[in-house]
Amino acid sequence: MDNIVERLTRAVAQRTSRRSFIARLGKLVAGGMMIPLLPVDRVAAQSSSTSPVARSTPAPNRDNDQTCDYWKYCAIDGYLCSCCGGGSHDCPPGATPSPTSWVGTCRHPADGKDYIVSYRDCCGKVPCGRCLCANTVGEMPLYRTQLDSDLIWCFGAPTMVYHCSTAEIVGVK
Amino acid sequence: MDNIVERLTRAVAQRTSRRSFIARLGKLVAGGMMIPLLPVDRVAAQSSSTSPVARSTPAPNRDNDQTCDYWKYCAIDGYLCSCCGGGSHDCPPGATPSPTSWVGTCRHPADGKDYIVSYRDCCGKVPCGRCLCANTVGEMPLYRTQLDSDLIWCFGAPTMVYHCSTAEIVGVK
Amino acid sequence: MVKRKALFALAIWVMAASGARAQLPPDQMTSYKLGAPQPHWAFILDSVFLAPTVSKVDIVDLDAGKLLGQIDGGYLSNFEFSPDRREMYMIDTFYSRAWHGTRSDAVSIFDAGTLAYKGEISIPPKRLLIVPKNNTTGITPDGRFLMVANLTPATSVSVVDLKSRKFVGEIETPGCVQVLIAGKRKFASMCADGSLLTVQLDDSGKPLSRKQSKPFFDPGKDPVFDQPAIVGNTIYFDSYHGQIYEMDLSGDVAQTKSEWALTSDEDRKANWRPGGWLSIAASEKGDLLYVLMHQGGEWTHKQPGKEVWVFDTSAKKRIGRFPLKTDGYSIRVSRGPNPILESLPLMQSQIETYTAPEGKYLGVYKDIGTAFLVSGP
Amino acid sequence: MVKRKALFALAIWVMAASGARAQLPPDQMTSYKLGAPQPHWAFILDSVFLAPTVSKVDIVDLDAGKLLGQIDGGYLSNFEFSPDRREMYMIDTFYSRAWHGTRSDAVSIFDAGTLAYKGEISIPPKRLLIVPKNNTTGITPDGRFLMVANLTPATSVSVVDLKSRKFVGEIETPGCVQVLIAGKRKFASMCADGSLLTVQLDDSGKPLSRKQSKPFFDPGKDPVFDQPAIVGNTIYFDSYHGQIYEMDLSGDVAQTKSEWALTSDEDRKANWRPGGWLSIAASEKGDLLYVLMHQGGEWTHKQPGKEVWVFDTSAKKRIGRFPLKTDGYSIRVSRGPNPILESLPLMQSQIETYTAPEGKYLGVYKDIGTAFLVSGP
Repeated sequence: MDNIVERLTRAVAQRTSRRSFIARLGKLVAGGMMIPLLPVDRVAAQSSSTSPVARSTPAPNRDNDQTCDYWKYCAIDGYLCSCCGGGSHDCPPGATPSPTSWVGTCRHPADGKDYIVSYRDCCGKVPCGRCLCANTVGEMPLYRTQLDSDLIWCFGAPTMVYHCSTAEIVGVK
Repeated sequence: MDNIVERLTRAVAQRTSRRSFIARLGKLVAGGMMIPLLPVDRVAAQSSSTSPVARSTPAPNRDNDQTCDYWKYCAIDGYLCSCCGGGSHDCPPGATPSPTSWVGTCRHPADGKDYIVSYRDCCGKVPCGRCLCANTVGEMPLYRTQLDSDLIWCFGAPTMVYHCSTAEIVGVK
Repeated sequence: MVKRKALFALAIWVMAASGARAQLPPDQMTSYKLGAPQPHWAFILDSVFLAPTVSKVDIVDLDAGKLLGQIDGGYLSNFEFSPDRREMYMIDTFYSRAWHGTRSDAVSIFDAGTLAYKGEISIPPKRLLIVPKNNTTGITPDGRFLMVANLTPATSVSVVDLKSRKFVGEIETPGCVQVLIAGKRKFASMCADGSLLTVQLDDSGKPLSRKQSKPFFDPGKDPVFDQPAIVGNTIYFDSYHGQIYEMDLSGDVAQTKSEWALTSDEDRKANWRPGGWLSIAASEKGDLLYVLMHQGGEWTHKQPGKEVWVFDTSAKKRIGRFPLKTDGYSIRVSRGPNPILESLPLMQSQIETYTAPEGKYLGVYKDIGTAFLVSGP
Repeated sequence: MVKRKALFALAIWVMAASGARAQLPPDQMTSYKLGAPQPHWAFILDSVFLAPTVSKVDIVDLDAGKLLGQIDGGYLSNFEFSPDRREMYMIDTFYSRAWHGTRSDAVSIFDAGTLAYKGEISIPPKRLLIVPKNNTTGITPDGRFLMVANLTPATSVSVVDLKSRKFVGEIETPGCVQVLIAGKRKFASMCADGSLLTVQLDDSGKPLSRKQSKPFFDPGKDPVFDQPAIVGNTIYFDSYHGQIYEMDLSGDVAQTKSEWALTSDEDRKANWRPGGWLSIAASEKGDLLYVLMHQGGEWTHKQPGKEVWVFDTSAKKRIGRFPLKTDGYSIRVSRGPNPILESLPLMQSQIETYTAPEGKYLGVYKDIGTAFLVSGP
């Protein structure tokens, strides 16, 4: 488990030059906040889902990244950047990828593997307003901050103004 | 005609202590901007109307100040303050009456008289969002500023943020 | 029929005309006052999802179905009412350029009788930004201190002295978030390991004591929701799987008072569980709990509730249940006589009312934007 | 049938699985670029009526029905595109506290290829605040000067040098409003008496000459709309009663070039007249005019158009007409090859497209908020 946290933190940290933020993140981890990720085991035991109810049959749109059904979106919460001029893991023009994120684990329907997905917000514009999705596989309350998708995850971005949400594969579990 | 302009300006001015604003208004009048009010004659020749098309039969709601049909609203444009916690000529709590306004003339369906109506915005809050009306009897383009209802008529109010619209009887034509 | 109506309307105008030979006097424009808040008034916090840098509170008389007024806020603001009902507060975040620029956080103060803006108290630009939740801000029962949960993502609590109109200081709460007001000068934060941190303040708003409890639930197995029902010193947490954890905060450190299930074996077989945004509400006296319930599997904790279940907190037993006209996402029970249950469906811009605890449908008020929370006097 | 579909879907997954034995590589998050603007891209200005202190521009590929990106603004902002298509501008008003506080007006600059914010140019906090209209801001054809109409309610025009990124000065235009760009370094304002004020600028943005024309229409009898169609030095004003006033601004002072009627006697009998918000549009070359037409009486100048009528500007004759699927409130004709007519209905959050000038319905794009204006490259 610690490995995953470390890997995730590193993966995200590699792409940000905001050292002050990293310092703050370190403080957070030291503060005991970054225990989370526990429910990952439980998430992994399930297939990806579109509505909060897990599906046993393949969702018809799980290969379409402009729908809530897309497999990587099993725990996404917000407006899909892929409907806003961005991609499933790319910000629309002019929006800034947040260096921080909440995380989930989604099973790829084709290879059967469980991927760790970093749900990174695009920040610096007001909400895009298209394709609102609220998937909740593995989603936790505020006290498990790293797994709370309702927060504005723009920590470390130029502003905390939320634009849309992406799903970035960080690795395989 | 000049009398009406003068009376209107005085009536509005009486209720504002913002001398700097009045000074500016003076400049405006001096600048030749406050000729307008001409179409009042033409407006007066018509009965009040709810949709922009003048009605010959009484509108069923012309006594109900929470509808666009209300007789005083023949040239109102915006959210009705009477649906927003205010009245037909009163601001909702915490909103500020603008000392400036556009004007219209509406015929009262009962006494048959033509009233000069000052459409004063309530300002200092974002739009109320209820009962949007866009009546256009006597409504003129920007170059006849005093008769343009699309402008934010919060000149002289603490801020130019528009909340809702009222209709205040200023006098009889 | 139509003709008869038209004649009737005409008759009214003729009558009005005869009674009003003289011309109407000029109007005198004023601003209305709000007056003393009534129990069935709702203060509905709308985050304006498409432009959340401007929040709104719609003040609605639910009996009359009438908007009484509005106050505005900043980015994902919280709303608080002073315990004496004389003031309202928006806990705000502003950017100097609407969507960018310099961030400033502040507590904006409004007169409750006139809705006039009275000024602001500046706070550190660190407040927790989230789709609005209860217990990310809170006021002590004496009205003296306002607490604001911070997340940067390091966690702390800003303390504001409402009497002296000053930011007093920041209390670090490592590993724990939120402000659950649980006594005269006391708040609790929820910690990642399933424990509660109890912080006692002195008269200057500085921490007197800070004591973390043992974990009272297992977040890895059955997480509790983070918007519990609070009655005085008692906090009722509902969990994803339908447990109630009753916590006693009368002492320096939180103690478990009871743990019981919302659902019977039969209910669980039928997959009944709590869910929604704000899934639990307590009656004023604390004798009853109202919980939004739906039928669903694992991770359906945010599915709106089909029914409201009513529980007796002493007997720890369900005493009633009723269906909602529209599935509910957040609920509240009004204070005072003739309590009503207020239910906000998910993204449907409406609030429904029911008698409490009977659950007789009373009506609906529409046009409240994207509201997730409702509060009241 | 459902079963067959499911099997088919399964087959795809199996195929995908066999071709993807190795695991998917980690994603690399980036921000997309916009690229060179295409003729059928629409830049739709949404004033977000319920929270107009944040304006938005939706950039939409109308052929693909796809949102390409957005830029944000302040209170009732205007949008302008630099003539070389390298930059976009929002002409903004901000309050320091979202809905109150100190007002600042500014021109915000965006890179057109990346939509990155590049900075701002401060202007006097006087800009005309209105539901967005064309010709309350404008850019000279060489891209050098941006003009902003002011109303306090005294009237003037702020001049911004886009090259040196500086506010240059304010030109008083007593009795006249707006900025109709009508030549290299020239703009016109519309005056209350029905005349035009022509202002010529020098290379530093200072007024070289200012000449007011004779009244060319009678505002008391037949007002012209204030958002005319402009082609180079020529301005086509449509009037409430359906006249076209063609004004020549090639000289120091505006001259009437022609006056003709959009409607025949028969049309007038049937009460056809122009109306809407932005009721007139010209083709790129200026050979054609498109006008939103409806049937209605006096003071129906804002009734949305049932049809678009197409006129030949040399023959001064109607050459076509076509119905709109949804009544239109504002229209625009795209530049470049294969022009399309873009129509915004009133408060219906959609933009419809038609071939121009034939009027074949092409499609609709939804979800554009409360948009009143559309522009393009």
